[in-house]
Amino acid sequence: MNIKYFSWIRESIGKSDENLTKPDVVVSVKDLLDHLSALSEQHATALGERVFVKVAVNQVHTDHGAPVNDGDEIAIFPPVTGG
Amino acid sequence: MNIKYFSWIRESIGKSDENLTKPDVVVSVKDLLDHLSALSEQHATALGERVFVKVAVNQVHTDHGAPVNDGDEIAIFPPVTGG
Amino acid sequence: MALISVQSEDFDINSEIATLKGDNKDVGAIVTFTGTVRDIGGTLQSMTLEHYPGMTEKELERIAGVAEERWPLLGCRVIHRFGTLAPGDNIVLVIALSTHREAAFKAADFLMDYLKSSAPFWKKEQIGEDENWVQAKEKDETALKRW
Amino acid sequence: MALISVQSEDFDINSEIATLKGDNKDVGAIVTFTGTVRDIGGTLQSMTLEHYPGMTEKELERIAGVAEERWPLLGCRVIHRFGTLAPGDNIVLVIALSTHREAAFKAADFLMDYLKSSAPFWKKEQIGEDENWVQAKEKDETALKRW
Repeated sequence: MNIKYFSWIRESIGKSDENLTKPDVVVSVKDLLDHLSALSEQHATALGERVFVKVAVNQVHTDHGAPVNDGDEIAIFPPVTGG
Repeated sequence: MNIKYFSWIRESIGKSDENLTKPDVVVSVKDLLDHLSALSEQHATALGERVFVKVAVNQVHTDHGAPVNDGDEIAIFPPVTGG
Repeated sequence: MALISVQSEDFDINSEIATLKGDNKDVGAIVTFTGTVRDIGGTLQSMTLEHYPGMTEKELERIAGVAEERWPLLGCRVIHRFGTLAPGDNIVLVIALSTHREAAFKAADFLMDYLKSSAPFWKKEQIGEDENWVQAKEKDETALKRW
Repeated sequence: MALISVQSEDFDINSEIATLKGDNKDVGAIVTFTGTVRDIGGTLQSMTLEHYPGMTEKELERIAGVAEERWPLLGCRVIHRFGTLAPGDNIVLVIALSTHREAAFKAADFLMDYLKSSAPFWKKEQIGEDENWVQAKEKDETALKRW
Protein backbone atom coordinates (compact mmCIF):
# COMPACT_ATOMS: atom_id res chain seq x y z
CA MET A 1 0.00 0.00 0.00
CA ASN A 2 1.03 3.58 -0.69
CA ILE A 3 0.78 5.93 2.30
CA LYS A 4 0.65 9.69 1.72
CA TYR A 5 1.09 12.31 4.42
CA PHE A 6 -0.01 15.95 4.35
CA SER A 7 0.41 19.19 6.29
CA TRP A 8 2.01 18.94 9.74
CA ILE A 9 1.71 15.17 9.76
CA ARG A 10 3.92 15.12 6.65
CA GLU A 11 6.40 17.53 8.25
CA SER A 12 6.43 15.66 11.54
CA ILE A 13 7.07 12.28 9.90
CA GLY A 14 9.58 13.91 7.54
CA LYS A 15 8.35 12.41 4.30
CA SER A 16 5.40 12.88 2.01
CA ASP A 17 4.81 9.24 1.25
CA GLU A 18 6.04 5.72 1.82
CA ASN A 19 5.28 2.26 0.46
CA LEU A 20 4.40 -0.61 2.74
CA THR A 21 3.39 -4.23 2.36
CA LYS A 22 0.28 -4.61 4.46
CA PRO A 23 1.01 -6.82 7.52
CA ASP A 24 -1.62 -9.52 8.09
CA VAL A 25 -2.61 -8.04 11.45
CA VAL A 26 -3.57 -4.75 9.79
CA VAL A 27 -7.24 -5.00 8.89
CA SER A 28 -8.65 -1.54 9.63
CA VAL A 29 -7.44 2.05 9.35
CA LYS A 30 -6.95 1.99 13.12
CA ASP A 31 -4.71 -1.08 12.84
CA LEU A 32 -2.67 0.68 10.19
CA LEU A 33 -2.28 3.82 12.35
CA ASP A 34 -1.11 1.60 15.24
CA HIS A 35 1.35 -0.18 12.96
CA LEU A 36 2.73 3.12 11.55
CA SER A 37 3.03 4.63 15.04
CA ALA A 38 5.45 1.81 15.95
CA LEU A 39 7.76 2.56 12.98
CA SER A 40 9.56 5.57 14.50
CA GLU A 41 9.35 8.24 17.16
CA GLN A 42 8.34 10.75 14.47
CA HIS A 43 5.48 8.51 13.35
CA ALA A 44 4.38 8.06 16.97
CA THR A 45 4.34 11.81 17.57
CA ALA A 46 2.59 12.68 14.31
CA LEU A 47 -0.12 10.06 14.76
CA GLY A 48 -0.45 10.27 18.54
CA GLU A 49 -3.56 12.39 18.89
CA ARG A 50 -5.96 10.26 16.88
CA VAL A 51 -8.77 12.85 16.97
CA PHE A 52 -6.55 15.03 14.73
CA VAL A 53 -5.71 12.19 12.35
CA LYS A 54 -8.00 12.02 9.31
CA VAL A 55 -7.74 9.30 6.71
CA ALA A 56 -8.79 8.86 3.09
CA VAL A 57 -8.69 5.44 1.44
CA ASN A 58 -8.39 5.60 -2.33
CA GLN A 59 -9.11 9.34 -2.17
CA VAL A 60 -12.36 8.98 -0.20
CA HIS A 61 -12.73 10.15 3.42
CA THR A 62 -13.15 7.20 5.77
CA ASP A 63 -13.36 6.64 9.52
CA HIS A 64 -10.79 4.70 11.53
CA GLY A 65 -12.92 1.57 11.50
CA ALA A 66 -12.85 1.23 7.71
CA PRO A 67 -11.00 -1.75 6.17
CA VAL A 68 -7.70 -1.34 4.33
CA ASN A 69 -6.28 -3.59 1.63
CA ASP A 70 -2.89 -4.03 0.04
CA GLY A 71 -2.81 -1.86 -3.07
CA ASP A 72 -4.89 0.88 -1.43
CA GLU A 73 -3.80 4.50 -1.60
CA ILE A 74 -4.02 5.67 2.00
CA ALA A 75 -3.75 9.37 2.82
CA ILE A 76 -3.19 10.55 6.39
CA PHE A 77 -3.68 14.21 7.27
CA PRO A 78 -4.92 16.66 9.91
CA PRO A 79 -8.40 18.23 9.69
CA VAL A 80 -8.63 20.25 6.48
CA THR A 81 -8.42 24.07 6.53
CA GLY A 82 -9.09 25.22 2.98
CA GLY A 83 -11.79 27.56 1.75
CA MET B 1 -50.94 67.36 -0.14
CA ASN B 2 -49.12 65.91 -3.12
CA ILE B 3 -50.34 62.49 -4.23
CA LYS B 4 -48.07 60.33 -6.40
CA TYR B 5 -49.18 57.19 -8.25
CA PHE B 6 -46.99 54.37 -9.54
CA SER B 7 -47.20 51.29 -11.76
CA TRP B 8 -50.69 50.11 -12.78
CA ILE B 9 -52.35 52.42 -10.26
CA ARG B 10 -50.74 55.34 -12.11
CA GLU B 11 -51.85 53.95 -15.48
CA SER B 12 -55.36 53.21 -14.26
CA ILE B 13 -55.86 56.70 -12.79
CA GLY B 14 -54.22 58.20 -15.86
CA LYS B 15 -51.81 60.57 -14.10
CA SER B 16 -48.63 60.26 -12.12
CA ASP B 17 -49.50 62.81 -9.47
CA GLU B 18 -52.07 65.35 -8.31
CA ASN B 19 -52.28 68.07 -5.69
CA LEU B 20 -55.10 68.15 -3.18
CA THR B 21 -56.09 70.27 -0.21
CA LYS B 22 -56.76 67.82 2.57
CA PRO B 23 -60.50 67.75 3.41
CA ASP B 24 -61.21 67.92 7.18
CA VAL B 25 -62.84 64.48 7.18
CA VAL B 26 -59.60 62.91 5.91
CA VAL B 27 -57.59 61.90 8.97
CA SER B 28 -56.03 58.56 8.04
CA VAL B 29 -54.59 56.95 4.91
CA LYS B 30 -57.80 54.95 4.68
CA ASP B 31 -59.89 58.15 4.73
CA LEU B 32 -57.73 59.54 1.93
CA LEU B 33 -58.15 56.40 -0.18
CA ASP B 34 -61.94 56.62 0.33
CA HIS B 35 -61.89 60.28 -0.67
CA LEU B 36 -59.76 59.64 -3.77
CA SER B 37 -61.97 56.70 -4.81
CA ALA B 38 -64.93 59.10 -5.03
CA LEU B 39 -63.10 61.47 -7.43
CA SER B 40 -63.62 59.42 -10.61
CA GLU B 41 -64.41 56.00 -11.95
CA GLN B 42 -60.72 55.53 -12.74
CA HIS B 43 -59.75 56.31 -9.16
CA ALA B 44 -62.44 53.94 -7.88
CA THR B 45 -61.14 51.10 -10.08
CA ALA B 46 -57.47 51.71 -9.31
CA LEU B 47 -58.01 51.87 -5.55
CA GLY B 48 -60.80 49.31 -5.29
CA GLU B 49 -58.90 46.29 -4.07
CA ARG B 50 -57.36 47.74 -0.94
CA VAL B 51 -55.13 44.73 -0.26
CA PHE B 52 -53.19 45.69 -3.41
CA VAL B 53 -52.94 49.35 -2.47
CA LYS B 54 -49.72 50.23 -0.64
CA VAL B 55 -49.00 53.68 0.71
CA ALA B 56 -45.91 55.66 1.67
CA VAL B 57 -46.23 58.92 3.59
CA ASN B 58 -43.26 61.23 3.15
CA GLN B 59 -41.36 58.36 1.49
CA VAL B 60 -41.86 55.91 4.36
CA HIS B 61 -44.06 52.78 4.06
CA THR B 62 -47.16 53.10 6.26
CA ASP B 63 -50.33 51.11 6.87
CA HIS B 64 -53.81 52.35 6.05
CA GLY B 65 -54.42 53.42 9.66
CA ALA B 66 -51.58 55.96 9.67
CA PRO B 67 -52.46 59.67 9.93
CA VAL B 68 -52.07 62.05 6.97
CA ASN B 69 -51.49 65.80 7.10
CA ASP B 70 -51.74 68.62 4.61
CA GLY B 71 -48.28 69.11 3.14
CA ASP B 72 -47.51 65.38 3.21
CA GLU B 73 -46.11 63.63 0.15
CA ILE B 74 -48.37 60.61 -0.25
CA ALA B 75 -47.40 57.82 -2.66
CA ILE B 76 -49.91 55.17 -3.68
CA PHE B 77 -48.74 52.05 -5.47
CA PRO B 78 -49.22 48.29 -5.86
CA PRO B 79 -46.97 45.77 -4.04
CA VAL B 80 -43.39 46.30 -5.19
CA THR B 81 -41.73 43.87 -7.64
CA GLY B 82 -38.10 44.96 -7.90
CA GLY B 83 -34.99 42.92 -7.20
CA MET C 1 -21.72 53.07 5.44
CA ALA C 2 -23.30 51.20 2.57
CA LEU C 3 -22.96 52.51 -0.97
CA ILE C 4 -26.32 52.79 -2.73
CA SER C 5 -26.96 53.51 -6.42
CA VAL C 6 -30.16 53.68 -8.42
CA GLN C 7 -29.14 53.96 -12.04
CA SER C 8 -30.05 53.07 -15.60
CA GLU C 9 -26.49 51.99 -16.54
CA ASP C 10 -25.14 48.49 -16.10
CA PHE C 11 -22.68 47.63 -13.31
CA ASP C 12 -19.37 45.77 -13.15
CA ILE C 13 -18.96 43.23 -10.33
CA ASN C 14 -15.14 43.09 -10.43
CA SER C 15 -14.71 46.83 -10.07
CA GLU C 16 -17.41 47.11 -7.39
CA ILE C 17 -15.65 44.43 -5.32
CA ALA C 18 -12.29 46.13 -5.82
CA THR C 19 -13.68 49.48 -4.64
CA LEU C 20 -15.29 47.97 -1.54
CA LYS C 21 -12.30 45.86 -0.60
CA GLY C 22 -9.54 48.41 -1.26
CA ASP C 23 -6.55 47.21 0.71
CA ASN C 24 -8.57 46.13 3.73
CA LYS C 25 -6.80 42.95 4.89
CA ASP C 26 -9.52 42.10 7.42
CA VAL C 27 -11.78 40.99 4.57
CA GLY C 28 -12.01 37.21 4.26
CA ALA C 29 -15.42 36.71 2.66
CA ILE C 30 -17.17 38.45 -0.24
CA VAL C 31 -20.69 37.47 -1.27
CA THR C 32 -22.37 38.95 -4.34
CA PHE C 33 -25.91 38.53 -5.57
CA THR C 34 -26.81 39.51 -9.13
CA GLY C 35 -30.42 39.49 -10.31
CA THR C 36 -30.96 39.26 -14.06
CA VAL C 37 -33.92 39.55 -16.44
CA ARG C 38 -35.39 36.08 -17.02
CA ASP C 39 -37.16 35.00 -20.16
CA ILE C 40 -38.12 31.43 -19.44
CA GLY C 41 -40.70 31.14 -22.20
CA GLY C 42 -38.44 32.82 -24.75
CA THR C 43 -41.13 35.43 -25.55
CA LEU C 44 -40.02 38.43 -23.51
CA GLN C 45 -38.96 41.42 -25.58
CA SER C 46 -38.02 43.75 -22.77
CA MET C 47 -38.72 44.65 -19.17
CA THR C 48 -39.22 48.16 -17.87
CA LEU C 49 -38.48 49.05 -14.27
CA GLU C 50 -40.31 52.01 -12.80
CA HIS C 51 -39.28 53.36 -9.42
CA TYR C 52 -40.01 56.14 -6.94
CA PRO C 53 -37.07 58.56 -7.12
CA GLY C 54 -36.17 59.87 -3.69
CA MET C 55 -37.87 57.12 -1.73
CA THR C 56 -35.94 54.37 -3.55
CA GLU C 57 -32.53 55.60 -2.39
CA LYS C 58 -33.85 56.22 1.13
CA GLU C 59 -35.37 52.76 1.37
CA LEU C 60 -32.23 51.01 0.07
CA GLU C 61 -30.13 52.97 2.56
CA ARG C 62 -32.48 52.01 5.37
CA ILE C 63 -32.32 48.30 4.49
CA ALA C 64 -28.53 48.40 4.16
CA GLY C 65 -28.32 50.18 7.52
CA VAL C 66 -30.28 47.37 9.16
CA ALA C 67 -27.93 44.77 7.62
CA GLU C 68 -24.89 46.72 8.85
CA GLU C 69 -26.32 46.79 12.36
CA ARG C 70 -27.09 43.07 12.39
CA TRP C 71 -23.85 41.72 10.91
CA PRO C 72 -20.22 42.85 11.21
CA LEU C 73 -19.80 43.99 7.62
CA LEU C 74 -16.62 45.50 6.17
CA GLY C 75 -18.44 46.75 3.08
CA CYS C 76 -21.91 46.76 1.63
CA ARG C 77 -23.07 47.78 -1.86
CA VAL C 78 -26.51 47.91 -3.45
CA ILE C 79 -27.06 48.87 -7.10
CA HIS C 80 -30.52 48.71 -8.63
CA ARG C 81 -31.19 49.59 -12.25
CA PHE C 82 -34.31 51.21 -13.68
CA GLY C 83 -35.54 51.82 -17.22
CA THR C 84 -35.90 49.35 -20.08
CA LEU C 85 -33.82 46.17 -19.94
CA ALA C 86 -33.41 43.21 -22.29
CA PRO C 87 -33.61 39.49 -21.39
CA GLY C 88 -30.38 38.47 -19.67
CA ASP C 89 -29.55 42.02 -18.54
CA ASN C 90 -28.48 42.73 -14.98
CA ILE C 91 -31.14 44.25 -12.69
CA VAL C 92 -29.68 44.36 -9.21
CA LEU C 93 -26.36 43.82 -7.45
CA VAL C 94 -25.84 43.30 -3.74
CA ILE C 95 -22.36 42.81 -2.25
CA ALA C 96 -21.48 42.08 1.39
CA LEU C 97 -17.91 41.89 2.72
CA SER C 98 -16.99 40.50 6.11
CA THR C 99 -14.21 38.73 7.96
CA HIS C 100 -16.11 35.44 7.95
CA ARG C 101 -18.43 33.83 5.44
CA GLU C 102 -21.51 33.49 7.64
CA ALA C 103 -22.04 37.25 8.06
CA ALA C 104 -21.43 37.93 4.36
CA PHE C 105 -23.90 35.24 3.22
CA LYS C 106 -26.58 36.24 5.71
CA ALA C 107 -26.32 39.97 5.03
CA ALA C 108 -26.56 39.50 1.24
CA ASP C 109 -29.50 37.10 1.58
CA PHE C 110 -31.27 39.46 4.03
CA LEU C 111 -30.67 42.49 1.77
CA MET C 112 -32.27 40.73 -1.18
CA ASP C 113 -35.30 39.56 0.82
CA TYR C 114 -35.94 43.07 2.14
CA LEU C 115 -35.20 44.80 -1.13
CA LYS C 116 -37.71 42.50 -2.90
CA SER C 117 -40.51 43.42 -0.55
CA SER C 118 -39.83 47.06 0.28
CA ALA C 119 -37.77 48.86 -2.37
CA PRO C 120 -40.26 50.83 -4.52
CA PHE C 121 -39.66 49.26 -7.93
CA TRP C 122 -42.26 47.87 -10.33
CA LYS C 123 -41.54 45.64 -13.30
CA LYS C 124 -43.50 45.67 -16.53
CA GLU C 125 -42.94 42.96 -19.12
CA GLN C 126 -43.26 43.56 -22.85
CA ILE C 127 -44.34 40.33 -24.59
CA GLY C 128 -45.32 40.70 -28.23
CA GLU C 129 -48.03 43.38 -28.36
CA ASP C 130 -48.81 42.97 -24.65
CA GLU C 131 -47.52 44.81 -21.65
CA ASN C 132 -48.02 43.23 -18.24
CA TRP C 133 -47.14 44.45 -14.79
CA VAL C 134 -45.38 41.69 -12.88
CA GLN C 135 -47.41 40.49 -9.90
CA ALA C 136 -45.87 40.50 -6.44
CA LYS C 137 -45.24 37.07 -5.00
CA GLU C 138 -46.62 36.08 -1.65
CA LYS C 139 -43.44 34.12 -0.98
CA ASP C 140 -41.49 37.39 -1.03
CA GLU C 141 -43.52 38.47 2.00
CA THR C 142 -43.13 35.13 3.79
CA ALA C 143 -39.38 35.18 3.09
CA LEU C 144 -39.12 38.08 5.56
CA LYS C 145 -40.20 35.87 8.42
CA ARG C 146 -36.80 34.18 8.30
CA TRP C 147 -35.08 37.29 9.68
CA MET D 1 -22.28 19.53 -14.55
CA ALA D 2 -20.24 21.73 -12.25
CA LEU D 3 -16.94 23.17 -13.42
CA ILE D 4 -14.12 22.49 -10.96
CA SER D 5 -10.60 23.94 -11.00
CA VAL D 6 -7.69 23.54 -8.62
CA GLN D 7 -5.07 26.01 -9.73
CA SER D 8 -2.28 28.31 -8.60
CA GLU D 9 -3.42 31.23 -10.83
CA ASP D 10 -5.91 33.86 -9.77
CA PHE D 11 -9.47 33.89 -11.11
CA ASP D 12 -11.73 36.54 -12.64
CA ILE D 13 -15.31 36.69 -11.34
CA ASN D 14 -16.78 38.61 -14.30
CA SER D 15 -15.49 36.18 -16.88
CA GLU D 16 -16.45 33.13 -14.81
CA ILE D 17 -20.04 34.43 -14.52
CA ALA D 18 -20.13 35.20 -18.26
CA THR D 19 -18.97 31.66 -19.11
CA LEU D 20 -21.54 30.03 -16.82
CA LYS D 21 -24.43 32.22 -17.91
CA GLY D 22 -23.76 32.23 -21.65
CA ASP D 23 -27.06 33.23 -23.26
CA ASN D 24 -29.21 31.18 -20.89
CA LYS D 25 -32.26 33.36 -20.35
CA ASP D 26 -33.64 31.12 -17.58
CA VAL D 27 -31.01 32.51 -15.20
CA GLY D 28 -32.42 35.05 -12.76
CA ALA D 29 -30.08 34.76 -9.79
CA ILE D 30 -26.29 34.55 -9.55
CA VAL D 31 -24.57 34.17 -6.18
CA THR D 32 -20.79 34.29 -5.83
CA PHE D 33 -18.63 33.66 -2.80
CA THR D 34 -14.99 34.73 -2.79
CA GLY D 35 -12.68 33.78 0.04
CA THR D 36 -9.58 35.94 0.51
CA VAL D 37 -6.39 35.80 2.60
CA ARG D 38 -6.99 37.72 5.86
CA ASP D 39 -4.28 39.50 7.78
CA ILE D 40 -6.18 40.93 10.75
CA GLY D 41 -3.12 41.58 12.88
CA GLY D 42 -1.16 43.07 9.98
CA THR D 43 1.71 40.63 10.53
CA LEU D 44 1.05 37.94 7.91
CA GLN D 45 3.69 37.74 5.20
CA SER D 46 2.16 34.98 3.15
CA MET D 47 -0.02 31.91 3.27
CA THR D 48 0.77 28.61 1.61
CA LEU D 49 -1.98 26.21 0.61
CA GLU D 50 -1.07 22.54 0.32
CA HIS D 51 -3.56 20.12 -1.20
CA TYR D 52 -3.97 16.47 -2.20
CA PRO D 53 -3.82 16.38 -6.01
CA GLY D 54 -6.28 13.86 -7.39
CA MET D 55 -8.47 13.70 -4.33
CA THR D 56 -9.05 17.48 -4.26
CA GLU D 57 -10.69 17.58 -7.69
CA LYS D 58 -12.71 14.43 -6.89
CA GLU D 59 -13.92 15.84 -3.58
CA LEU D 60 -14.91 19.21 -5.08
CA GLU D 61 -16.79 17.41 -7.86
CA ARG D 62 -18.57 15.25 -5.30
CA ILE D 63 -19.67 18.27 -3.23
CA ALA D 64 -20.80 20.18 -6.32
CA GLY D 65 -22.74 17.09 -7.44
CA VAL D 66 -24.61 17.01 -4.14
CA ALA D 67 -25.48 20.72 -4.51
CA GLU D 68 -26.73 20.13 -8.05
CA GLU D 69 -28.95 17.30 -6.85
CA ARG D 70 -30.40 19.34 -3.98
CA TRP D 71 -31.10 22.62 -5.81
CA PRO D 72 -32.21 23.39 -9.38
CA LEU D 73 -28.97 25.00 -10.52
CA LEU D 74 -28.33 26.38 -14.01
CA GLY D 75 -24.59 26.59 -13.41
CA CYS D 76 -22.09 25.84 -10.70
CA ARG D 77 -18.39 26.74 -10.52
CA VAL D 78 -15.74 26.01 -7.90
CA ILE D 79 -12.17 27.32 -8.16
CA HIS D 80 -9.69 26.73 -5.34
CA ARG D 81 -6.15 28.03 -5.46
CA PHE D 82 -3.04 26.38 -4.01
CA GLY D 83 0.54 27.55 -3.50
CA THR D 84 1.80 30.71 -1.83
CA LEU D 85 -0.58 33.65 -1.58
CA ALA D 86 -0.23 37.19 -0.20
CA PRO D 87 -2.61 38.97 2.22
CA GLY D 88 -5.70 40.10 0.33
CA ASP D 89 -5.27 37.50 -2.42
CA ASN D 90 -8.19 35.39 -3.60
CA ILE D 91 -8.28 31.80 -2.31
CA VAL D 92 -11.57 30.31 -3.42
CA LEU D 93 -14.50 31.13 -5.69
CA VAL D 94 -17.91 29.48 -5.67
CA ILE D 95 -20.66 30.53 -8.09
CA ALA D 96 -24.23 29.22 -8.24
CA LEU D 97 -26.76 30.19 -10.92
CA SER D 98 -30.46 29.49 -10.69
CA THR D 99 -33.82 30.80 -11.79
CA HIS D 100 -34.62 32.06 -8.30
CA ARG D 101 -32.49 33.54 -5.56
CA GLU D 102 -33.21 31.01 -2.83
CA ALA D 103 -31.61 28.08 -4.66
CA ALA D 104 -28.56 30.15 -5.67
CA PHE D 105 -27.94 31.43 -2.13
CA LYS D 106 -28.45 28.04 -0.50
CA ALA D 107 -26.26 26.16 -2.97
CA ALA D 108 -23.35 28.62 -2.64
CA ASP D 109 -23.62 28.61 1.17
CA PHE D 110 -23.79 24.79 1.23
CA LEU D 111 -20.83 24.44 -1.14
CA MET D 112 -18.66 26.63 1.10
CA ASP D 113 -19.64 24.77 4.28
CA TYR D 114 -18.83 21.41 2.71
CA LEU D 115 -15.69 22.58 0.98
CA LYS D 116 -14.39 23.99 4.29
CA SER D 117 -14.76 20.67 6.05
CA SER D 118 -14.00 18.11 3.37
CA ALA D 119 -11.83 19.50 0.55
CA PRO D 120 -8.24 18.35 1.26
CA PHE D 121 -6.49 21.71 1.62
CA TRP D 122 -4.22 22.85 4.46
CA LYS D 123 -3.16 26.42 5.14
CA LYS D 124 0.18 27.43 6.56
CA GLU D 125 0.78 31.02 7.66
CA GLN D 126 4.16 32.72 7.41
CA ILE D 127 4.45 35.36 10.16
CA GLY D 128 7.92 36.86 10.59
CA GLU D 129 10.30 33.94 11.12
CA ASP D 130 7.46 31.60 12.14
CA GLU D 131 5.41 29.20 10.11
CA ASN D 132 2.14 27.94 11.58
CA TRP D 133 -0.37 25.48 10.24
CA VAL D 134 -3.85 26.94 10.59
CA GLN D 135 -5.99 24.98 13.03
CA ALA D 136 -9.35 23.60 11.91
CA LYS D 137 -12.35 25.27 13.52
CA GLU D 138 -14.95 23.25 15.33
CA LYS D 139 -17.61 25.60 13.99
CA ASP D 140 -16.80 24.39 10.47
CA GLU D 141 -17.94 20.95 11.53
CA THR D 142 -21.06 22.21 13.30
CA ALA D 143 -21.93 24.35 10.24
CA LEU D 144 -22.64 21.10 8.38
CA LYS D 145 -25.55 20.30 10.67
CA ARG D 146 -27.54 23.06 8.96
CA TRP D 147 -27.87 21.02 5.77
